[in-house]
Amino acid sequence: MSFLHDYVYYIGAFGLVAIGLLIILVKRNLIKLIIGLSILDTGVNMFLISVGYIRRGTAPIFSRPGLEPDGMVDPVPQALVLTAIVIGVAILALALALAVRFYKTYGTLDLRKAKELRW
Amino acid sequence: MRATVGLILLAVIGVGVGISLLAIPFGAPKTEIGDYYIENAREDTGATNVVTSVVVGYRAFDTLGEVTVLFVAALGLGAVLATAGGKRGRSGVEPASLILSAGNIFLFPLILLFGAYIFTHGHLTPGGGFQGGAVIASAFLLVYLSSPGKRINESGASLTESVSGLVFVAIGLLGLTHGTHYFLANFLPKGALNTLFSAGIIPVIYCAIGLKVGSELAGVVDNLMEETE
Amino acid sequence: MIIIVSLLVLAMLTAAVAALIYRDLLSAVIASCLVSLLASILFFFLQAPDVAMAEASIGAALVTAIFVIAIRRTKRYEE
Amino acid sequence: MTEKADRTGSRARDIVYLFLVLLITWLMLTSSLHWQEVTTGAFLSLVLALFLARSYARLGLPPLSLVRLWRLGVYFLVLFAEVVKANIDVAYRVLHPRLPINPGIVIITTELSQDVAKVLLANSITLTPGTFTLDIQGDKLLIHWINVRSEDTAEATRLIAGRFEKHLKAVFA
Amino acid sequence: MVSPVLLLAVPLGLALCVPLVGRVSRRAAGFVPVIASLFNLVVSIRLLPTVLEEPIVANLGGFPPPFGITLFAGPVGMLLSALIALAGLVVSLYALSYIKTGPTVRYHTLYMLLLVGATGVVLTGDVFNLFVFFEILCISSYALVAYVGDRAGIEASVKYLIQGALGSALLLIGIGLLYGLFGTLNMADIAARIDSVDSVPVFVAMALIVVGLGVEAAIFPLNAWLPDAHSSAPSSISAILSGIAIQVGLYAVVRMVFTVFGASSVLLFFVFLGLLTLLIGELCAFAQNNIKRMLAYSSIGQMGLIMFALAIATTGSVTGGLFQMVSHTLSKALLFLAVGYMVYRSGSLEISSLEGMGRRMPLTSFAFTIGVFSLVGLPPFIGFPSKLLIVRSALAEQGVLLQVLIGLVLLATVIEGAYFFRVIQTVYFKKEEGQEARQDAPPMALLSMFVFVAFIVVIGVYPNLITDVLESGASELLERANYIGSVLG
Repeated sequence: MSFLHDYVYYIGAFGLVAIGLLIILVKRNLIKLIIGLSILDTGVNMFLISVGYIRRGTAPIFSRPGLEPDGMVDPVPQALVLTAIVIGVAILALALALAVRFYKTYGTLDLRKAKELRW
Repeated sequence: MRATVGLILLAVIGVGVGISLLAIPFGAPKTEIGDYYIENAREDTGATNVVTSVVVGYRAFDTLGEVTVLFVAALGLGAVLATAGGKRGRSGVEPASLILSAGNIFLFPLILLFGAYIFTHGHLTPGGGFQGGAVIASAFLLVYLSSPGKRINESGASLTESVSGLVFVAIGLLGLTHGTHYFLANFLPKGALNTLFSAGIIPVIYCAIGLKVGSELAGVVDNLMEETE
Repeated sequence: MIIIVSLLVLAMLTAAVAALIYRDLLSAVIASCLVSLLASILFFFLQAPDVAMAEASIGAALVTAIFVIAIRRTKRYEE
Repeated sequence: MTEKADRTGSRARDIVYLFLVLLITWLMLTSSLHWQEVTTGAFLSLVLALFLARSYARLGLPPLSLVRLWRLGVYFLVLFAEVVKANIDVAYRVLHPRLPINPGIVIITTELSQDVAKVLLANSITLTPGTFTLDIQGDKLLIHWINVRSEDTAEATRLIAGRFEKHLKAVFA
Repeated sequence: MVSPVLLLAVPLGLALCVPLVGRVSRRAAGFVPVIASLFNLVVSIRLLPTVLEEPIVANLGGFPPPFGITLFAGPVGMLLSALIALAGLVVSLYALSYIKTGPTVRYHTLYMLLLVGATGVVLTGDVFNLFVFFEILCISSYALVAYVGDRAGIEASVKYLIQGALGSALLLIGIGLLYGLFGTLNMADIAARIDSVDSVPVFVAMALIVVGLGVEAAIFPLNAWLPDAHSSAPSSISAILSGIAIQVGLYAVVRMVFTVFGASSVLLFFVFLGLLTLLIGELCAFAQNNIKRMLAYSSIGQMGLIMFALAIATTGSVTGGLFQMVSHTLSKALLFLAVGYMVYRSGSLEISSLEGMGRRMPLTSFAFTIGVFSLVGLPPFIGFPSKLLIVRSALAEQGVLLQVLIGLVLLATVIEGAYFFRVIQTVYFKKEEGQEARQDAPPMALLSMFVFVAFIVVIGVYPNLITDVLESGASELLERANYIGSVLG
């Protein structure tokens, strides 16, 4: 139980990273690869957020007067993840646009079948 | 072959990261920087949401870069899809039923208002320019789904994008010329804590970001739905 | 509490594995949307409401919509 | 009066209407009457109203009045009660060992005329567990019902929509 | 005093203006990058003397490090930002006549943002900020590679994007580990605390960051995307990608390894990796029939050489490596610009189709030849003093190992010379069949090529013009204590 208590978020984060990497390495369908990227991103974000967490901490927002600064979780990783999420969406959108063009050009989403650029 | 190499790679990364995680115990007390921000954010930036004060205050330059990344992606997506040339238009989409279309007309202004609420209150409550912008974009997404023929006003969207981006940069440069002589310095009055008009440049920047992100994401969806023959 | 979190993590990983296995891309996208949603709930538990909001509105909603549009314009099944 | 002036008048009315709807929503969101919140909300509502009033007017919403808002409130209470009742009913059916359900599709008719009213009715029906609106065509609603108690249109209408329709009519009258 | 932040803010603002300008006149949009690069060039050169005496540390938002984001403008940063501005200026002049079709306004905007991203990477002093600017650089390159929209471009862009995105994810994990370990994101702050933590986690973080950045820097096992991307992009973009983007990636690796991690123990590994990259790049280039692919593989080789020189980590060799960076930017950009119009006229990428170009496009062929001579390292061009410096400083080191390695470097140079002179021979000395009319590149393109030629010759003859900057750049990279001191005060 204490193992879970200490590591469950890390397991979740790196589980997602591993599955994402696996999809990217094993699959050849372009859209599937992009799904892998999105899962990978989510995993990385979860890792960053768990780095900043503090046991029994509260959200770093002074929403009502009288809240004490003690015991608030670290705001920096949250700020970083906010940035990372947006960057992730940017990459995904561009990748999907390329996938659509790729399909129009080659009539398939299979990367193996595109052989324009083998020496 | 590829899969084997991949699995070996995964295993190596896994072992390495697993070992290093032992040095970062989960839930341990935070770092000096985090402490500093939580202690001083209200005084330094005037925002009660510390995450916002980090995003748009201490690390505002990152956010400027991040907005630029989204801008780059939206532009790139447009360029990638535009080079196909040919006739444009959407085909194969039938008009949606009354439930969707009437419901959408009813909800559209309310969703936009909600998005504006989120980005104007970014320094007080959870949320901010990016979340608000995404809400606004989802309102446009609803429009596309309910009436497929509808197009976003492209020049209006690109005008909003450019102008709100320029507002961000201009605020940064004003910080350089006014008062403190630092780029992106908070040169506006900080106001009283927990009121809407507080935190100096933060709400202004968040409004610009909200409009920019909203118009960009709406443009992204619009561009992707565009059928080129 | 820890039980709920563990179950959520388990569900999230299962959804991710489902995204890996499904040959129907649409199902895979829905699975990855589920991953984002569960992740956003976990962000709430980790006291990160800002991030949870961003993940739910951007990661789960908009990204899924973009995926579905792209799949409609290409092909639904992996060959 | 010329037709043009008349149109200007109706446009102004549309804008004010949407403005009020948005402002009320804003006040509910912020739940604060601080002058800064109110001015910001008024400004945003005005901008949105100026842009969107025309399409909003196509919904044909009835004029705002306190009585109507009161009736709308009553309607939401009725809806809430119905949702709770239906939840219990469906839970009972699902948990019952013999699974006493009889799923099927029925058609009901509505006397409501405005599109918004019909959509509201359709959404209320969907919101109550056990019934689900598939489509609206003219004054007919296509309903998927988990436990069809009557195939007859009039009877089905009374069972499914009757509870809501009375109050909705009052709101939109 | 001029703040270095202007180098980022002004071009960024101008980039946002491009769509607005493009509405008034599509042609005018092409001049905005010219103006922005000119501005950056002037500011960088004006700041250079100041920076040589003492680096400028700009705290953004007025928060002292490590609480705010810091820009660090030292000799290396200013040198590279001046180089980016110069190459950006020349290539944007070239693009005025070269980029005619497609969504040109979007092209110019993306191009400017690529330069902004590159400048941001070389100036920033914050790890996460580095990641953000790196993404600007990468994403705009992905889009620009696909700009033409032909089969090759789309495929290259897709491959590039997948590998790049994978790299960025690893980079972000590395940054997360760094934050978890040190609780700060400021490079100098991390550098100051690096010894306070167990070395294994630090090594893992470094490995992830190096792999993440290494994708863009085209270090050997991570460079599969490069030949495709650089050969399928429009030639103006190939010039910038080969001349600027990969060197900026390498700079980021070097900054992390030298300054942040201070990892002298892994440098020997990088020496070998550099040499391997060099040999593989040159051998593959030798086997090519496609002229742009040949240039792209030659870029891989050159990156290997630069890495080799930097990783030896003596003052002389780092100076040589930086010099080679300058030399490679100028020569390779010139080659891509020249080849762009040669390919355009011949209509084919095959080397054999360049027969008779010496007569058809004499000026372009002349510029091409200068670029080749400089890249191979013939005097009196810029490539000669830079390669000489690398070889000399490597030989000055004691040890048989390095002597053997330098032998391999020379071998690689010979291979490089062999395939490049084959091309020169094709351009000038192959007899041609039908006489075709003489038709050189347009004046604007020729002007831009000859600006590069002028720089190549002038610096080649008077290398002392920039050795001051290079030497203080080398000491900036090698002496972390000074870096830490000047940021944290």
